[in-house]
Amino acid sequence: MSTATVVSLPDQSTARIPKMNFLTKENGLLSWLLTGDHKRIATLYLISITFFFFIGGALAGLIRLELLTPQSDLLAADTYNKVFSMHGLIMVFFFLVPSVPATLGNFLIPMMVGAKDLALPKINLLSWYLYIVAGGMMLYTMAVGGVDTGWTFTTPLSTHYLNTHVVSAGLAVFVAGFSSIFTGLNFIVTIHKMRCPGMTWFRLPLFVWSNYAASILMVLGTPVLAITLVLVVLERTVGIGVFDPAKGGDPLLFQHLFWFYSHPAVYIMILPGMGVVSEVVSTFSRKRVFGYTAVAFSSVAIAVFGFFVWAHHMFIMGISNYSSLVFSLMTMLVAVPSAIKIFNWAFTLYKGSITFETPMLYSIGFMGLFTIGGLTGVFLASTGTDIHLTETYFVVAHFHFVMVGGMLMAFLSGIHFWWPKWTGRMYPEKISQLAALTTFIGFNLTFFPQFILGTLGMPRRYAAYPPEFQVLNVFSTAGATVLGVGYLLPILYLTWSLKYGEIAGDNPWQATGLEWQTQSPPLSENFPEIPIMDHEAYDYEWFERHQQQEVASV
Amino acid sequence: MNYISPVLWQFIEKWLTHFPLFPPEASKIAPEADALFFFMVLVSLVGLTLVILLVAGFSLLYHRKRNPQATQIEGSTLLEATWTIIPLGLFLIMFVWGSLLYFRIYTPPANAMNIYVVGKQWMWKAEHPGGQHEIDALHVPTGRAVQLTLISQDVFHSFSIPAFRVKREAIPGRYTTVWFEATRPGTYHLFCTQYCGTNHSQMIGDIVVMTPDDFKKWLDSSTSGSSLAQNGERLFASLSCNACHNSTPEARGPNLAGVYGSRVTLASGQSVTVDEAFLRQAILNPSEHVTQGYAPIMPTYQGQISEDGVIALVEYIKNLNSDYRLQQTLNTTQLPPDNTGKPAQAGGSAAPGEVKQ
Amino acid sequence: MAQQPHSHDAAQGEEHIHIVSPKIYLAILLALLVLTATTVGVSYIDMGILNPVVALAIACIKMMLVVLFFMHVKYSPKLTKLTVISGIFIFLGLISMTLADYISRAWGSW
Amino acid sequence: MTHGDLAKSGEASHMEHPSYQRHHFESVAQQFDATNFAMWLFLLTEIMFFGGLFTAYLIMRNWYYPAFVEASHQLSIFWGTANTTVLILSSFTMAMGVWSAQMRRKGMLLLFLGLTFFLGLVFLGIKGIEWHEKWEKYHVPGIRYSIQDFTNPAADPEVHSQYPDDKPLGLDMANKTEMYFFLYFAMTGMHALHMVIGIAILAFMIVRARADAYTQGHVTFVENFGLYWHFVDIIWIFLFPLLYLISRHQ
Repeated sequence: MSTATVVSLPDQSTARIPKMNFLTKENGLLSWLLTGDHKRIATLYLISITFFFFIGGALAGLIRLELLTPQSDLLAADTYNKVFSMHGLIMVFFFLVPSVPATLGNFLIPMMVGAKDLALPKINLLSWYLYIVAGGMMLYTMAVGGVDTGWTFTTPLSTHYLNTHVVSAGLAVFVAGFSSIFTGLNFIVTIHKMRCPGMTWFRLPLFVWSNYAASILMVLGTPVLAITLVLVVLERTVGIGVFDPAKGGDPLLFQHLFWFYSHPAVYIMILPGMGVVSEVVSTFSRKRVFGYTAVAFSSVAIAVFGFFVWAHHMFIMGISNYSSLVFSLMTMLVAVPSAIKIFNWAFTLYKGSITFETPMLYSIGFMGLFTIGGLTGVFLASTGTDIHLTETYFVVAHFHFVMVGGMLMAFLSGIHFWWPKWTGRMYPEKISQLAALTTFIGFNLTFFPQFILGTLGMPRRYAAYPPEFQVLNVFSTAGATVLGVGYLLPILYLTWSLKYGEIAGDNPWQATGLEWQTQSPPLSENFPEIPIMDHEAYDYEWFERHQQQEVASV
Repeated sequence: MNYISPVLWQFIEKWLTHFPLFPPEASKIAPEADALFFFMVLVSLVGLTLVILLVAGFSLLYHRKRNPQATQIEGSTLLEATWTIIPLGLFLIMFVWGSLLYFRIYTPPANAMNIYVVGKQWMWKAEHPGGQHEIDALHVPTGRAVQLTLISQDVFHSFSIPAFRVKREAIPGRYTTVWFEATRPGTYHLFCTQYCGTNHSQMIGDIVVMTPDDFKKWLDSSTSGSSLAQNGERLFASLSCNACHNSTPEARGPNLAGVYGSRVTLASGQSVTVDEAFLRQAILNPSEHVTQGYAPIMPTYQGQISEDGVIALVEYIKNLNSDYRLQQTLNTTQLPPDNTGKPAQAGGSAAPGEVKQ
Repeated sequence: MAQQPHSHDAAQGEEHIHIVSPKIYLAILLALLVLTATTVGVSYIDMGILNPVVALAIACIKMMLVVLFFMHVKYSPKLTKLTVISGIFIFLGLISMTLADYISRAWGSW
Repeated sequence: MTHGDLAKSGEASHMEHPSYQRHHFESVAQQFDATNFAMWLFLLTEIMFFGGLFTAYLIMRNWYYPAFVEASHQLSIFWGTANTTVLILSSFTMAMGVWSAQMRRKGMLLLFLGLTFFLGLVFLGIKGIEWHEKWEKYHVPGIRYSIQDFTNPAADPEVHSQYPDDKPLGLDMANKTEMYFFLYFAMTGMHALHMVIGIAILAFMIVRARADAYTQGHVTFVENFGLYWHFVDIIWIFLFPLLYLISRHQ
């Protein structure tokens, strides 16, 4: 190890993974399937969302391959429509929404607040089973022929003009929604009621704050999506006409109700990622997060404002101009807390002592890509420019910068950061840095050309497009292959590291969070005894004193 | 580069010379929209550069090798206030500027030439007032404000002309409008940008911008014999609308002459301005739009007239400026030869404030 | 107990369990029944636009009674009260901002 | 107070923890607090779940006011009032059930849970009568629907005698009455579904209460179920005026 690194691994020749830990406590499939342990459920979630990520990713690959040429030659138009619809549905509801909360959040929140488990372990397990049932329904939908509504289920298209499997897809999303409601509910209760002695609100790690904000959105937003999908399903099955203009219903009402959830949903996806970045940036600059309170409250501000911006998806759909005005203004306001976060992270680096391990690389990538994603969001929030840019590849590029460039980068950052805690072993550093770099380059090559395509006016969801757009699409597809490699690498070397990785020890990053003060992998009950929080969050001076004491006592 | 891959080289060269990186500006609004767009690009670039500089600069300056010991800093209210207020200010500028642009794009001027556009899976049908109709194409003159009145027959569609920087969704059951004034003759893309089913990507067409002279020639050469209003007139007669709307004193329906643009009081006591949307609703859902003083006896025409038919009727009623025209309809089953656009001067005879039930 | 209850909220846990006396329940029941009778009675009087307003106002009062007494919110910690209020707030946000769009569409289309 | 007692009695029988305290909680009070709070959060999601339906109802009622007025005249205020009374009574018995559990009175707990169960069934029965009437009169949208009663109100003498002011609706408006019944069935159906779930849980609770599960163990489950039951009551408190009452006059 060079001096310019924070990693402090125990002596590998004598190091052992603790015999008693949550992975080894019980054996057998049933002990996993009936577990109440939040860490085991997180592991189950990690495996399931990875599975769905690669299905969604394969579909994305198909989309990019089809768009290599202007004609719809590889896939017929209807197949292409199914492919992008399934890609959207799987990525949004089965990867992005549960990604950080249900895996990292599940694994870490009880430890971070110093509790033995989430408040409602059975509900937590139920949440995973609901996810699996929903995933099964989605796979069934795909197996019997798929659905081609797009992930937005736009009525009256989805209710009266398609004969694909809208009902099973809608019900799958409905069930998945309840899975995420239960996760969010569990987090809120745990954060309120299960904090250890001394753990005040302003000593909570920022990861907990951002997950708390996301949970509020899950609990209050998701049921509206649920009832909307119920109405869509009823409209298809028994002909309820609330969204059907022929019966006097209003398709715009569907848009209102759908986006009431689905816009907050993007904050559900990005907020936990922001929490990961706060943890990582602080740890690898050995410095308290700059303006802790501002970062904490900006998460809550995003959650609260995030509820009142939904109609910016409908600026050109014929909502009243006055409404456009209000929603545009609210959207501008919700952009500010994100800007605050970016600058606070940047200034966390100021006068730090920075090292660049893989999680840090991903997090820095996040900051750059999220800045672009956020700023291009302002283009779409301003009603005048939205008219030209909406429903084009500009939108596609914008949300992929936020979701893939932001959220996925943060997710990978978090996975690498807490991998030693989770498994007790380190991932291989060099190759993972290469993977981070590959992802970053591949991502930009894939999605940056789409901004230009969007400005040129190329509409989204097109199986065929005018030939003058081909060059940029070729760039994008080329980038996608690089990106694909960037995502395959981690799954390979992380699997490898399960057996061959170096033993990590309790706290390889010298981090201050409570989760790092226990063994890796942790005990089933997380801590030998309930910890007492006697220092602020990210208190590196406390940490150094604490370590010296330990050395002295040995 | 040439050594490495001649194919790649050719590819890039071809791209740089043949493929656009920015759409043409072919309407009056386009430069205005682009001004805001470039302002935003500029702000974004400055913001992004700032973030990159900060992150890269700090990364270099405070690398572990140079700065082994971090200095703990709590935060700085002043700095944080700065990066709250400056972005907020910039965003508010974009909000105001964007809203002004939005209102301009969605507020057609009074003298605009109106073209109806019907979207259906998967084609666009444009209907000019002169009766010319075209599929997946739209011919417009330069130098004249053109208003599009859009409606969809089935699902949501979206009428997008990137070169004009305008776009509007065509919604089932309701008229929406957008306008533009083309400036440069040429052929531009027309896209449907709202996903509308299997052949969504085939719902494209050409916007042909012509000089006013060429446009006039085109209009003359593509006329179908009767104007939109005349089609409406024929429909009006064949649906026996004139049985009630006949402007006689004992008529069971209100007089329609000159009603367009006037204000009428409904049976519910509400006062509304008669526009295309109102006329359409009054034909399809009459009992919600009964004029005060009339019995709600008009049957609904929902499901009996296509959107094209409704458009023809609306256009007919719009052009119905005096009783004279209405009487003509009553008296002749044969269409009067070319009397469209012949504005009757004595349009005042129709009492404003009344429309059909 | 092996440990003291830890967080601040939990520390109050035992204090804020409050058993409401059946007398109060009975009083609330009577009030609810009277209000039901009132709302039905009032609906027979034609008050124009006020009819829905009065009906919903009575419904709100009934809701408050149920929430405060049957559901013990009056005796519950601040957190529960806050939860109820935030639920009502978001619910009203959904309804009011959606309705605002529908109502303002009639104001003209610029 | 009870929970204090509970904790004490628990300690007496079980030196470390009462048997019903889950291992990851530090105290019974914390467990109660957490589950109670979780129940409240769940009720928040329920509010928003019904929120979508209420929004749709308000918008459609504004749009198609005459249709909604005349369609609502098809509902029986008598049955509606009866059902409201039944549900309020059941809320009261439920509250008393919680009280009995808190006071450790098994007999009363069983009595009140049983009464609540019974009243819940009565509510569903009355709802069934009303729905059946809709079926008979061809007012089940999408499946068995006719607008005849609205294009010609006089053909329905029973309702017409009550509301002599009802005028025949135009065909287009009469068609919109179906929208009212869509929402009527969606809202009351969703409410009834919650009742059915509640009644099932009540049955489960009665069985457990017979085995002293609450009078010896902890009452959290009863209290939380009480919250759910009262919430379902509140939904009805709003559905009743919205669907039955506010449209009596034009």
